[in-house]
Amino acid sequence: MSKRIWQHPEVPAGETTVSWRSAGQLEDSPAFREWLDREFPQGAAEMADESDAETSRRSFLKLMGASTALAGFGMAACRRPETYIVPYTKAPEWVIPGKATYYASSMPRANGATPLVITTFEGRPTKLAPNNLHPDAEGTDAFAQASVLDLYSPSRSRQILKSGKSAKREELDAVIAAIAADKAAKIGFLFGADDSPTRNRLTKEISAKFPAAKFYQYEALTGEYYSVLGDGVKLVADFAKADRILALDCDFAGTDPQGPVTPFFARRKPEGKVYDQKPDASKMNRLYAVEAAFSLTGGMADHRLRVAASEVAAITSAIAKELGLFGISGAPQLTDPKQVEWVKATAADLKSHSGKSMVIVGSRQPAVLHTLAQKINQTLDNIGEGKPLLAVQRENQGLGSIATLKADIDAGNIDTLFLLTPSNPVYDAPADLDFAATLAKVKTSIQLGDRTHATAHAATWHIPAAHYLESWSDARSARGTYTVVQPMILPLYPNCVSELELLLALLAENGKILDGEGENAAPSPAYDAVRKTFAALGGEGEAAWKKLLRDGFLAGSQYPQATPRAYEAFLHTHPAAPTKDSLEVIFATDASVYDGRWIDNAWLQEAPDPISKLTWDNAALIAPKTAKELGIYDEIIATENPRALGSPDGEGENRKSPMIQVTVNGRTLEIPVLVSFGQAENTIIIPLGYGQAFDKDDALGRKPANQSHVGLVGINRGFNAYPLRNSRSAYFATGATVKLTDKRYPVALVQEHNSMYGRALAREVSTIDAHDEKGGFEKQLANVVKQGNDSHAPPNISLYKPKGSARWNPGPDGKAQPLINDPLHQWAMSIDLSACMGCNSCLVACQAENNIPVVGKEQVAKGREMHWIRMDRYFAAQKDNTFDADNPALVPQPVACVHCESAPCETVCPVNATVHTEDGLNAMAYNRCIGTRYCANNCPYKARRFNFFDYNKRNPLIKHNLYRGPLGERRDGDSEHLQRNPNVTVRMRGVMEKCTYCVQRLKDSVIRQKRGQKQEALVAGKPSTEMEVTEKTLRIPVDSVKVACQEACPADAIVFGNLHDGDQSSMGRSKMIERNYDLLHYIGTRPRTSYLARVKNPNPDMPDAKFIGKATIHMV
Amino acid sequence: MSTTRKRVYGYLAEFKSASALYKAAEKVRDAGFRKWDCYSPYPIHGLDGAMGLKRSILPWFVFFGGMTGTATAFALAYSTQVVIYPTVVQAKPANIFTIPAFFPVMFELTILFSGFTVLFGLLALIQLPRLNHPLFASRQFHRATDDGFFIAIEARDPKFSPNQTKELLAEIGGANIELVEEED
Amino acid sequence: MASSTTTAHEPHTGVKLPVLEREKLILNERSYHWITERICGVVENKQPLLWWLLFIPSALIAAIGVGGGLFHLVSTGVGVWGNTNRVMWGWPIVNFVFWIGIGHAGTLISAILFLTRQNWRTSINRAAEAMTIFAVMCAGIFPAFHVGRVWFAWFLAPVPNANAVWQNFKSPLLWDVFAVSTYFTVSLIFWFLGMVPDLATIRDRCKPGIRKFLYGIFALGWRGGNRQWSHYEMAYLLLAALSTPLVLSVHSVVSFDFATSVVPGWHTTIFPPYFVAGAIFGGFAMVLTIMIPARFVYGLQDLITMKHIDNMAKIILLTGTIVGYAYLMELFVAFYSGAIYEMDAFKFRIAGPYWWAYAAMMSLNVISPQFFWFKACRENLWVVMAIAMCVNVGMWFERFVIIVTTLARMWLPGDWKTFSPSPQDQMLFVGTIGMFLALFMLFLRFLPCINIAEVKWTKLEADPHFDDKEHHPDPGATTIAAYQKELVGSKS
Amino acid sequence: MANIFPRWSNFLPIKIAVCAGSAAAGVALAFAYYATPKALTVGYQPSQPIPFSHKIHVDQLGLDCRYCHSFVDVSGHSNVPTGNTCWNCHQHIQRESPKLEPLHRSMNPAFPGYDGKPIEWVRIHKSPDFVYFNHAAHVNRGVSCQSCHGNVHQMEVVWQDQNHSMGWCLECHRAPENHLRPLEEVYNFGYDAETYLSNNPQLGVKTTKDLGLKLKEQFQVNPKESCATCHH
Repeated sequence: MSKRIWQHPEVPAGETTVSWRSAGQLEDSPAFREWLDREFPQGAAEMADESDAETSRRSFLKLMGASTALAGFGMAACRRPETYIVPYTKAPEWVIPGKATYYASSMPRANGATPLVITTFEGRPTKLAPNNLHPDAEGTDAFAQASVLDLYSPSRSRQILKSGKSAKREELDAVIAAIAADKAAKIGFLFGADDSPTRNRLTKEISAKFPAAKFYQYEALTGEYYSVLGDGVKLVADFAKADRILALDCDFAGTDPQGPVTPFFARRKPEGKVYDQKPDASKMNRLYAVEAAFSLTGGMADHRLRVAASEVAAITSAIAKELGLFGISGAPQLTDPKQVEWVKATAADLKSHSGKSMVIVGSRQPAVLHTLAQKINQTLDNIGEGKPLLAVQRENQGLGSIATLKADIDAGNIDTLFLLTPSNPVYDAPADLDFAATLAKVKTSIQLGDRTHATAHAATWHIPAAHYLESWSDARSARGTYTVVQPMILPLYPNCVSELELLLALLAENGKILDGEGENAAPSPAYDAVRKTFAALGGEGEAAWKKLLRDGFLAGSQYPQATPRAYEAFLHTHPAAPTKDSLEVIFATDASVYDGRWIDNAWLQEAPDPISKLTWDNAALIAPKTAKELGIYDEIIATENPRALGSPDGEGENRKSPMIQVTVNGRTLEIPVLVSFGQAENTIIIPLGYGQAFDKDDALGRKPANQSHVGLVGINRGFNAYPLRNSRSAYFATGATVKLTDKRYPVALVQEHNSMYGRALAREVSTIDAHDEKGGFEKQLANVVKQGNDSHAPPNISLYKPKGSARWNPGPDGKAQPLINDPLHQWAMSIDLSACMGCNSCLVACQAENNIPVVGKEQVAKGREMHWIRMDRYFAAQKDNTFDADNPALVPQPVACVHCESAPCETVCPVNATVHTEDGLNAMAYNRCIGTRYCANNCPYKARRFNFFDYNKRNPLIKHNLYRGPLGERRDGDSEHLQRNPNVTVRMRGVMEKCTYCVQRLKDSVIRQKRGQKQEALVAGKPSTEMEVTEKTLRIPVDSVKVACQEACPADAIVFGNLHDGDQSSMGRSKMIERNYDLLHYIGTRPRTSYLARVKNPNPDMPDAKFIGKATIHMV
Repeated sequence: MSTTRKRVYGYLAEFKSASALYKAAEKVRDAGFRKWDCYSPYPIHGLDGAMGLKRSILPWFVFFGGMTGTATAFALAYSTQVVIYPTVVQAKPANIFTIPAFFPVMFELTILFSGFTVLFGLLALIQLPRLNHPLFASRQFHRATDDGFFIAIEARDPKFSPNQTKELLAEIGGANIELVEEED
Repeated sequence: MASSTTTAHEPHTGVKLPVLEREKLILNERSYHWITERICGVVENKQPLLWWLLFIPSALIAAIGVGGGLFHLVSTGVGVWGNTNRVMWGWPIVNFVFWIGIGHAGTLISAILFLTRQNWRTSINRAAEAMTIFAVMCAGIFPAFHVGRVWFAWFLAPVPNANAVWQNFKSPLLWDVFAVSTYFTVSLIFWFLGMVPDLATIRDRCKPGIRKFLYGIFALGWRGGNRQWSHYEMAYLLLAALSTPLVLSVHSVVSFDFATSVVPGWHTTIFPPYFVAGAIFGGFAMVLTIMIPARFVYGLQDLITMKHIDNMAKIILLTGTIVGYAYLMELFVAFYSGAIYEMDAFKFRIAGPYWWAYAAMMSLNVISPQFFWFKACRENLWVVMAIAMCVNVGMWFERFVIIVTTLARMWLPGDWKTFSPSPQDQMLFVGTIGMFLALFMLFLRFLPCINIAEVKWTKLEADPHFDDKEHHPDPGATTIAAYQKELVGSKS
Repeated sequence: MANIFPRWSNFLPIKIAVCAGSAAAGVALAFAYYATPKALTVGYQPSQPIPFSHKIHVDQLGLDCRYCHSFVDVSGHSNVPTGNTCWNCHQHIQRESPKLEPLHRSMNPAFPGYDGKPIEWVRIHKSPDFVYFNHAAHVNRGVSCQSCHGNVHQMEVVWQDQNHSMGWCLECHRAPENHLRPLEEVYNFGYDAETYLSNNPQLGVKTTKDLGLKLKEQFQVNPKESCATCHH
């Protein structure tokens, strides 16, 4: 063996030759350096202290992980540069380099915390998953999935601001100390709507210390809901118990949660949640939805009535009358005979299922609807223990609203205001409150937030907030289970303070804010505060506390039941029904930015709106017929740009929407407009939360404003509709007029075509017999596989047998073996369209798990988005629908790589970069790919994504940056890169990528299984040569591995598993039921991902029943 | 004639036309010469017969060259796709039944190898490139690529004799008969 | 041109039978030396102003379009082009197929016409072969650089490597690599071998100096001896015999890129013949496009006669009709398949967002050549030129229709999105046109653009007693300008 | 007209061809030898901040691999020992050795130059970022450390012993029997298959090759060759 000594002279004793170097430092990113400087000495010091394992385990800077990750963004490997392995000085408990560590925590939210399991790699939280042990587990929605990116967001607030200018910590400390010392201070606190037991406890302490303190609660889009039925009383839905659901403008599956939603979807599957029963329509629930524009919930509905938001009251009133109650006085009688018929049948169905039905109202609808719905539910005996609805008492009580806050400020009752709400009142409070002016009246306003938004600038002080993954806290989930919020990592930036830490500072003797890690590695004071709160609930002692930290929640700690305030009279000033001259504007909650708080979250911005498929912006939505009546339809549809020969119909980058001028409440807004199918006539939907800041690159040349409020993601995004809105019209406003302007605005739509074009892609059946040739439920089920082209396509016969060579590559028996021959695992997936509502949860989860880059609006518009899951959404209109021909069915269909056993992509790759694995995966070897893109052409599902640019190295959000090549701005060591999953290669430009079935998870589970059985054998004391190893022991346990999309799905619509498990696994059973079909079966690709046809469960007595569940059934 | 001693290459005689050349060639052939050649600006049909040349052996070279190409392609494809590292590609067999997929490459390599054989075989047979040749020193030979028709009989030929050969050339219609010498 | 009836001796019976006299391929009884002078004159004389006017802009466009375009592409990423995740192959592959199609006429004219003893080929084959070489060079740029990581393009070469991985011999793209590189190599050999005697001619006409030195090297010391001609002719025959199936295979293999896929509108067995016919069609059009002006500028009317142009026009008519048949057959098969995906694919071609491309393809490729049924059209050079240009453009649109339209509307409507070329796309395409023209100009400048030896041979074949005639009309010393004048005069 | 090329030029083409051919062959051979992982990586032996001797610790003192590389059978990564692993012993043993100064600097607060920063070991075995080699998957299935890292127990200064190229990986994945050991022997650098067989006659195996095959059968070792095994 020849040994060569390279590079290094012998190290003289007593002298080290190497200085501190890591990839991060090489790249010399300021963010990384700052983090390093701050974290490292502290971390080291803390590591020296063994006494507090609890706090120490989260603070380790995983040098190894971080530096490997930073070094790992290119795939090029030349002659080795010298690299270093930097181990810990003291090994932290539980951390195994290279293995993920999981913690139970939760994300505090207005409608109840989302329980989470958080994956951390060497101290970096990278991925969130639902905590399924939690009683209120309901998957994770896109917001929760994307929240981890906020932690690493480059635009995250990291400096203390005084009147919008950077200020020193000492100054702030002095201010806080002064407030803390002044017990007579007139302090106001504006909280968010989340329910935190520790915060509520501290609130009481603050009240005690500062008798003049006042407390308020504000979130822009929560409505009046929490005050109507009593202070802090709310109705929580238990969908498992509801056979019939009437959702009155209530998007409970999307942005307006009413309780854990997973059980709702379990009952959308006729074979039961895990496909273990015979299909039985009677076990399914039935959803009636009344809404203006399609929401995710409306898309799921069996019967959907489209009415303007203002008319929901009339419908509700009519339902109440049908049930023998008084309606709303002032509400007009229904005149449309179809609506009357619809209401009648609905009411009858609800009545016949009394005790098992529920009527839920959108939380932003006026109070009177909530009171009436509560009355209806009481009449139907739907409220109570063991009933579909339960009235509970939240702990957030005695909080004023923003209107009372304004009154108090105006009255001079507040000198100091702490703005702790996640909303942005200066931007999003109703326009008539003029909150900016109100805020200016307060002597000292201190805003805590993770973005430097309008309120942060308007307040005297802005304190950067610690992310919920960085701080100790607690929260209540939807039904009130006590749920812990634990930090995964120390705050990335100095001066980041959590809400509890700020409150504790006020309570402290010296008024000093102790943030993050305290002095001498003492834990944050919030830790003690949370422990104290918990001790009162779950008992003292380490054991209970450890259990809480392990499980993430305290079992049996639900909200107490409450008696909602009863109403007998229902008064309402009902506005006139909208007409084309007096339109209704609905200020919608946006699926990407919510109320505007996620404007700087690139994942959410790039995730298409589930209904409109618009990314990166908002746009006004209008029904086609209304558009025609207003004379703007042709403008919207005919987006032709005759100069661009390449794309004559204005698709892709050429799509420019016409802009309309909406005038309502005396204000106007210019906004691009899109056609929205199934929307109520004479309404305009405008999603809120956009238009927060502009710079010189704005497509419309709007005046640069508020540039410091957002980062690169949020700048120039969309149009701000908040100024149109006032307190009386917080949800919808009537009397709007619309004028077409001659401006056009480029919009980036992910999906341009809304119809299936007669192809039975996302299949649908109905549980009832509409007395046509399609027959009853059984017949329809049996014919699922024969819909569309598959009805007459001959069977696929292959000339070749998929076998290997007997001579060169024989199997164990010496004969030619099948090509896909792993006897242990054969992975497969099925996607249940009956449960899938088309939210973007899987899409964002996949992005988080698989290091999928964001590409920016221009690239999306061209059609270069990188999401491995494409959430197709089809509208299927029934031509003969006599009930409402303009109310099409909405069927979502997530499409990712379906891992065809006979994959067309593989055969065309000239370099063998994509081949099949023995366990049935269509593998993609990035490092072998040269980027001919032939595979993507030949993929019938168009599931492959190409890295047209170095999206990871060149920030796509800087204008033209991608096109500057080597001259463009690099972003190595960008803080966002810390989110990367170390087990997934970060792709460079020029390579193809696609869904891998989360192969990193599969490999990990398989290896874990092999390891585990060795441990077993050794424990048994046998020599290894006598160890019993069989297929059974090597095979991973049934359903023990979950892929990222499946894990995140709130609807359990995705099941994944091992085909060898047969009917033991949900996936195996799902493949055996009749609803199972292969997408594009006609081509004979034999995909491993199959789809389960959507089942609609219409009420045969409804006037529209025979048009339901027929999205594809009539296709030839 | 120069005064330096030079080896004689042979006689070069010009002929009026292709047909004259043809007739002359037959006579030179019949006179039993071996080392001689006809030079013309373009190939003249039948001159091979008139000179007594055999059909070119090149096709045989090319046949074997082409077969080598076929075999190379097959060996390359079969060994890599079936023997060394079979991959699972669109459920296509990785055994003898994969061969149809190899045909295009086998065909192309057959042609490629044949093409190279033609090129190098030809160069070998006609012994080119040879940049220096005594004939190039002739004052009239440049017309052989324009409109001249020549016969050159080499001195190396056993039948060559300085006088009789010259006479023969003159007799069969050769004009501008020139003694070509080798340089240096 | 009217053919006169003449008589020939029927050797056995002595009866005189009327036969049609073949139209002469070389007019005006030109002498060998005249031919030499005329063709070598193109290389030896000062280039006309037009040459410079064409060459300098072409070279600049090539440098900026190809040089600059590729630099930006490689340094930045394929994203500078218009390709998207839907239309993964856009302009680059359209241009590739377009150029490779053009590259077909050259070898085809040389090889197939040689094998079928079509002597009229001799006047045009050299230029057509050069066109092949340059078109294949232009074509090669696109697939080579459209890959995402061009620095790893060597993965396509079956060389042993430390990773122990190999290529996928089932991939049509790999077949393509072999086919196109073989085609280029064999065409180059064919072209070069064919040129050796002519290079010798130029060598022998040069004054000593660098020119003579260079021509001398490339002429390999050719002497024109019959012992060389004998092998040489065999070699040429063999190459022609090899090139004929090769030329058919190359475009067949290119068509396999599409035909072996599952994409509706691509997956049809008609593609190989249809592509080959299309390639010949487009190739001949390009030959005409180039040769008609060159013939005039360099005064080669006696060598490239109206007969040649007539023949080429007829081939264009034939292949254009085959292509038209293929277009219609595609539609029929799609309809007959009963599969909605197939039917829609063609529906979108005809009436979809790119209907104009389809309309252009149909009218330019199918309708415009039909004018060649009329002799008047075949004889009017303006019409011939116009139709040739139509076909050039039409064939580009054919590839655009096949590639872009199809990919923009595949199986799942959810991913449908059209494609727009980026300025870089357009720049590179224009750059390759510049490169092609610049190379062709250089070819005209430095290499014999007509096969001198073969033309002379053709002359002999056509008129065996030509040599024996005393008088040849033209000593070949007139300047081109004088000659042009003479021609104009003689015509009137 | 005269010859413009001298006579010697007639032999030039063949000379050029021969020279160019041999040069090309030479370059190809040199490239094949020197530009492969075998030549580029094997033998890489950088010096480390602390001249840690595996020979002393493993061979003489008999430490098990897993004392320091404690997660090799648990994690994909084989970890390098943390500072406190070293300090456990070296706060007592060889405490004053000047070679241990970096350790003191990292671990000993009483040391004058103490900064608490970890020791930076120079990485020797580096697989590219897109390769996911899993140590646990190998050592738990009978592949010894020795198979990939060589006789580390005899190295004063560790060098790379095997080339770790993909071809090299595949060799073993195609014929794992050549490297399989009973699980008890995985960390035993003194393992000798012959000796093992003579000590374990009950196995009924004669040759070492058969032992490998038996273990392959016994453990159901069935390594894969498809891409996703290592690249994801």
